[in-house]
Amino acid sequence: MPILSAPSHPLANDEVARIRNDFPLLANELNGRPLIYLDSGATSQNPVSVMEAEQEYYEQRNAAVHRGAHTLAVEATDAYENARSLVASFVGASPEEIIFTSNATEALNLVAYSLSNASSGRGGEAARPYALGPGDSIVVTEMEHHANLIPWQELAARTGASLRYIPVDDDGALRLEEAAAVIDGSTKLLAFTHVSNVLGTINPVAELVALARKVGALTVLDACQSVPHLPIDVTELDVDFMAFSGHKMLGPTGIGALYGRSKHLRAMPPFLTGGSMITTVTMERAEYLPPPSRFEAGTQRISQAVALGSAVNYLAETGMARIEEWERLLGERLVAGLEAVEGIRVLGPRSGQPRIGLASFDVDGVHAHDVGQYLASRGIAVRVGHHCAQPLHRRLGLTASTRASTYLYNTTDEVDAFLTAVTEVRSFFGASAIGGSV
Amino acid sequence: MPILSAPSHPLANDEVARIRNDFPLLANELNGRPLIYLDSGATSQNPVSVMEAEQEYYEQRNAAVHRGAHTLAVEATDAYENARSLVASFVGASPEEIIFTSNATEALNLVAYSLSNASSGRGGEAARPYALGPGDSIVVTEMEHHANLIPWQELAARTGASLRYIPVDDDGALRLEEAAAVIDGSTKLLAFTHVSNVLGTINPVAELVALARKVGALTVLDACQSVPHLPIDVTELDVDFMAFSGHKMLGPTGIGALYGRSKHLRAMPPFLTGGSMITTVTMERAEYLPPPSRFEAGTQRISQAVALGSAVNYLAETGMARIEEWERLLGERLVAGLEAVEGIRVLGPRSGQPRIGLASFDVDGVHAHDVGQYLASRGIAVRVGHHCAQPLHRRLGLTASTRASTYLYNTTDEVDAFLTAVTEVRSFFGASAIGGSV
Amino acid sequence: MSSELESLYQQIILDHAKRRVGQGSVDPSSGAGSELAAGCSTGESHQLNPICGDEVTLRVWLADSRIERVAWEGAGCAISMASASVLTELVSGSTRDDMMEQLDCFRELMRSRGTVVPDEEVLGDAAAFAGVSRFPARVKCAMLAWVALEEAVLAANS
Amino acid sequence: MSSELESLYQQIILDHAKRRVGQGSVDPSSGAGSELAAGCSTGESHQLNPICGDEVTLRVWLADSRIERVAWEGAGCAISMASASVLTELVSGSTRDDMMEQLDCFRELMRSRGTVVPDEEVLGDAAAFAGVSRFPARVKCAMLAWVALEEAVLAANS
Ligand SMILES: Cc1ncc(COP(=O)(O)O)c(C=O)c1O
Ligand SMILES: Cc1ncc(COP(=O)(O)O)c(C=O)c1O
Ligand code: FES
Ligand code: FES
Repeated sequence: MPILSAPSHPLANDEVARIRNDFPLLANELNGRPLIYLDSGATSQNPVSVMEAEQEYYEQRNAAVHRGAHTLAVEATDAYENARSLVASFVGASPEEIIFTSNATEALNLVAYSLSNASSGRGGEAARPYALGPGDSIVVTEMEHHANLIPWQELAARTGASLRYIPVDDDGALRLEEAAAVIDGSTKLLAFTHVSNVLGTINPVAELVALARKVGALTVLDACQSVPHLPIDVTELDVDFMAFSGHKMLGPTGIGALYGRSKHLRAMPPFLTGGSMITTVTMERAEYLPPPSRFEAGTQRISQAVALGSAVNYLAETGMARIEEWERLLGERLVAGLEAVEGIRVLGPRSGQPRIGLASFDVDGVHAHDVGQYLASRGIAVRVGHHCAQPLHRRLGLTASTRASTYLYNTTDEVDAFLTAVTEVRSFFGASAIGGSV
Repeated sequence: MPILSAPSHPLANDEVARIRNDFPLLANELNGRPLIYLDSGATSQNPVSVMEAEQEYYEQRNAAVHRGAHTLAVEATDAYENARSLVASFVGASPEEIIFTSNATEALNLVAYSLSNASSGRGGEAARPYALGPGDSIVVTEMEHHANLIPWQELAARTGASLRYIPVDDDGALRLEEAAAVIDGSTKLLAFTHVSNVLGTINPVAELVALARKVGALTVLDACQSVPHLPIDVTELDVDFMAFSGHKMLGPTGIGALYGRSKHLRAMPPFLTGGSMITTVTMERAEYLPPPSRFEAGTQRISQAVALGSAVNYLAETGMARIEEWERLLGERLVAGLEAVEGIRVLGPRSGQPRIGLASFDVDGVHAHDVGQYLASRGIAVRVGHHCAQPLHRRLGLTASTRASTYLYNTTDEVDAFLTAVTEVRSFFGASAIGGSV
Repeated sequence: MSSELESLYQQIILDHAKRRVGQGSVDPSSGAGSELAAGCSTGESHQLNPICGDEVTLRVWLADSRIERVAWEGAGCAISMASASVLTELVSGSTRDDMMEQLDCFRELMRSRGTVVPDEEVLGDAAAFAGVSRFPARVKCAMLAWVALEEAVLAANS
Repeated sequence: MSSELESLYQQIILDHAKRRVGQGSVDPSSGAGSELAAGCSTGESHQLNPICGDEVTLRVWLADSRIERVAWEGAGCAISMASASVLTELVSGSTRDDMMEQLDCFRELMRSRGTVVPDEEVLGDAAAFAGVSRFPARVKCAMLAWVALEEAVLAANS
């Protein structure tokens, strides 16, 4: 991170208490109790500075970017490109390697459709190496979010390539010993998540990238749960593409980003087409701008980009290393606490093993939606369901789980209040009395 | 429109003056002069109520929709679906026929890619009628915005279909007598703009739809410049698809909408894939939800949808018929005024003919970018360039033009100040003196 | 305990979630040769709640437009399981028309967002689900088995 | 008239936009047989400004690392036309190295957003473009012909 103003002492509850003042939503009540927001894995809350950045934009500079001579348009363009630079440097990329999208889902679809278009012969000679067809394979893992699974299923179906996956073991860890067999000479692309949104596991990026590199496959990293919570340098990770969402990192909805290695973006055909991404258009054909413009068709998400730039500043000023460490602590407290409750099965790594501040669990004899409802009545917002990872849940013998996830604004007291509430769940539903089955 | 609270007396300068108070950006200066914003055709400004709706959302209800048991998630879902209903009723559609997208460009690409996927055999039997291939044709017009041209060029290239177009005459009007020949038995889809973003012309939708209907072709209407400015009832227009953008109708950037006739949306395969649009997912395949969810993958543009709902309320309360009438008046004043200036060529319909409050023109001997720069120095924001319609400009013998476009917050005084500034342009650049060539 | 929560999870619901009347095999021949007349028509429906992935499969046996028996399989939250259980008790022995009235009444209640007072005469124990209507995210849970019932009866009649 | 505008459209620029020194055929044989030595190397470059669609095609003739002649075709705004014209006057007769210094100096000026005082000794009339740097949307206009010159010289040398 280029912004070096972050303090070096560790985050602690007193500083977190001050941080919380920046987040108006956290002062709300839920069902008549002070809100305990443990659902940042789904979407995070916005600090005042982010909302102000957006409002300031609309009051001072709102205009369509890249298109005008008048000063407003120039200022809007500057604001938009400045946001791109902020986001780029936040993840160690160059600005022209960052494409703004609506969310991570669209970022992953962008890659899939661009390769699909290359496979239909679009993009000419340069795009040829990006074409897939029968005999080629795409590899994912069994722990993927649907956003990093279905686009590849559809790409495979469109091109005739096959889709394979690296399985997980009973604890939800990737079976790396099988990965080497799954990724072979036919593999054109390996897509995997950096941090599982269900398990909190941090996957071994270097090992997986090495396997892909050996067979010349492209690598796509789903960084939805890592970019908001860990210091990320994409050059160190050395992946070809990386997707993340603004709304999970203190930014607004409606904005996400795709990192793409320059040499790929320069060679790949566009995905969405329309205005602002062309040089010359006739009725018959269009010539496209270089990246990132080539991949940003139409009027852009300007105010959302500006707000995301502001969010990234907030994170960088707080310090990603400090956030990581604080959340490691909260995550450990969550897992250790949950493991101590009778009838609770924590998914993913045991206590003591690395994870982010996120834990999913199953309560014996109580359905996840009932667990979530009970916790909500105590003012605690968690997520319940399959968390867009049905195959992983099926593999673990579940259809749903309950997930608590933290962020820089959560305190240890909140985690403790959550743990207390969890201990009450089974007796409320009469599950502890009858030994496990409602 | 279901919201009947709009007054019935015509809009006039005094009411417009009050309306302007709702738009903070309009109080800004441009180059040291009071801003005269005549670029709403590119992007409109936001009233305070729209910004407040968005902020209120982040302070009170921010959560991921369609996914949670906790009250925040329920409120977020309600807010999002309520916005969909507002937008639907604003254009006379049912909520399930409205799909939120990032902008009109993405809405048009959605249709193109869904048909593309149907052409690759996705979507099974139901989607078969939406497949295109060699021998089929797609028809557009020569006046299209690139957003309603290039996606069809690419669809044609991917599927082997051919792309044809209805030409325009020297005044930029569609040559309808040729349309009947261009649209024939091979035509699977007709895509055209309701109102030209360069000419301000209102195209004869009924006639074009009838031609398409006769040969069983789908119709796609680019309503970017009509939904913000005219009362629209999509059932009356009787098109199959209609695209528009929020940022051109008092809403934020990053949100647009696609209307799709239910029977088509139900049969068509998805475009973007990922979370929130599936029922059952295995590692091998996914089952998709019915529309509109099928077409809204991933975390949605929640706050942007909420803000667009608020924008639509603002427009409906002001009254679209009144806005149309006021802008007709401003448009006529623009054109009549421009026609009276020596060395100015107005593109599109002559004064007295129907157009919205938008006029593009060429200044003899002065390049459009220089015209725009001169006007900006007088505090006037207009658009210059090809306005994402290169083929139309080429057809009219130009590479660029200058465009002034109005909205409900513009006064006749602003139009007059613009006209005065325009009269000064040629002498500043010395074009009038030397008779037309810089 | 918050009263919101108790209005949702009435004791009747928690009890039924454990008792689960009617849960068992939905095989068309199950229960055959016993109380079921040979002239019974039977129909089955499978319903999925897309929000959570929970599923219910429900079968009805009808004779002379009367619901002779209901059986269901499935797994889900307390609300959905209790609803299937209460429904089984309630409609078994009802005429098709009575059952339709009960269904309409229950559906109206669920859609009411807390504004409708349940008609206990029509709904019996199912009136206990009134509190669910104030939790829009859980309405589908309560409706799941009812929708299955409606479609199973339709299937039996066709 | 606003002084912002006059800082952009200096009189020199408005004049050159009309005079257009060097505008004419870029055919490699144009001007041949006249003052140009047979040993000249020549190179051409075509540049497009993607923002506006304007284009410039520029050709240089070099002899002994000296720019013997510049010719260009194209249409565009006053800034771009004036820049091509001023450039032609400025670099004709310069050595390749001097021209490169002029280019670097001009580019730095354009990127400065108004923070650099132009070096009139190096830039001559091109110093009049200093005001353009405060209009980021117009910097490409001023640079168009210069980028073409750079590439044309490269082409001539290779
Ligand atoms: C007629 C027309 N179509 C399409 C578009 C594209 O809209 P957007 O850039 O919001 O996707 C515009 C505006 O730029 C337009 O005026
Ligand atoms: C690991 C992971 N991947 C992808 C996504 C999809 O992100 P979005 O819905 O913002 O596109 C999410 C979050 O929902 C996630 O946690
Ligand atoms: S949560 Fe699945 S049916 Fe209730
Ligand atoms: S506006 Fe096209 S070169 Fe200046």
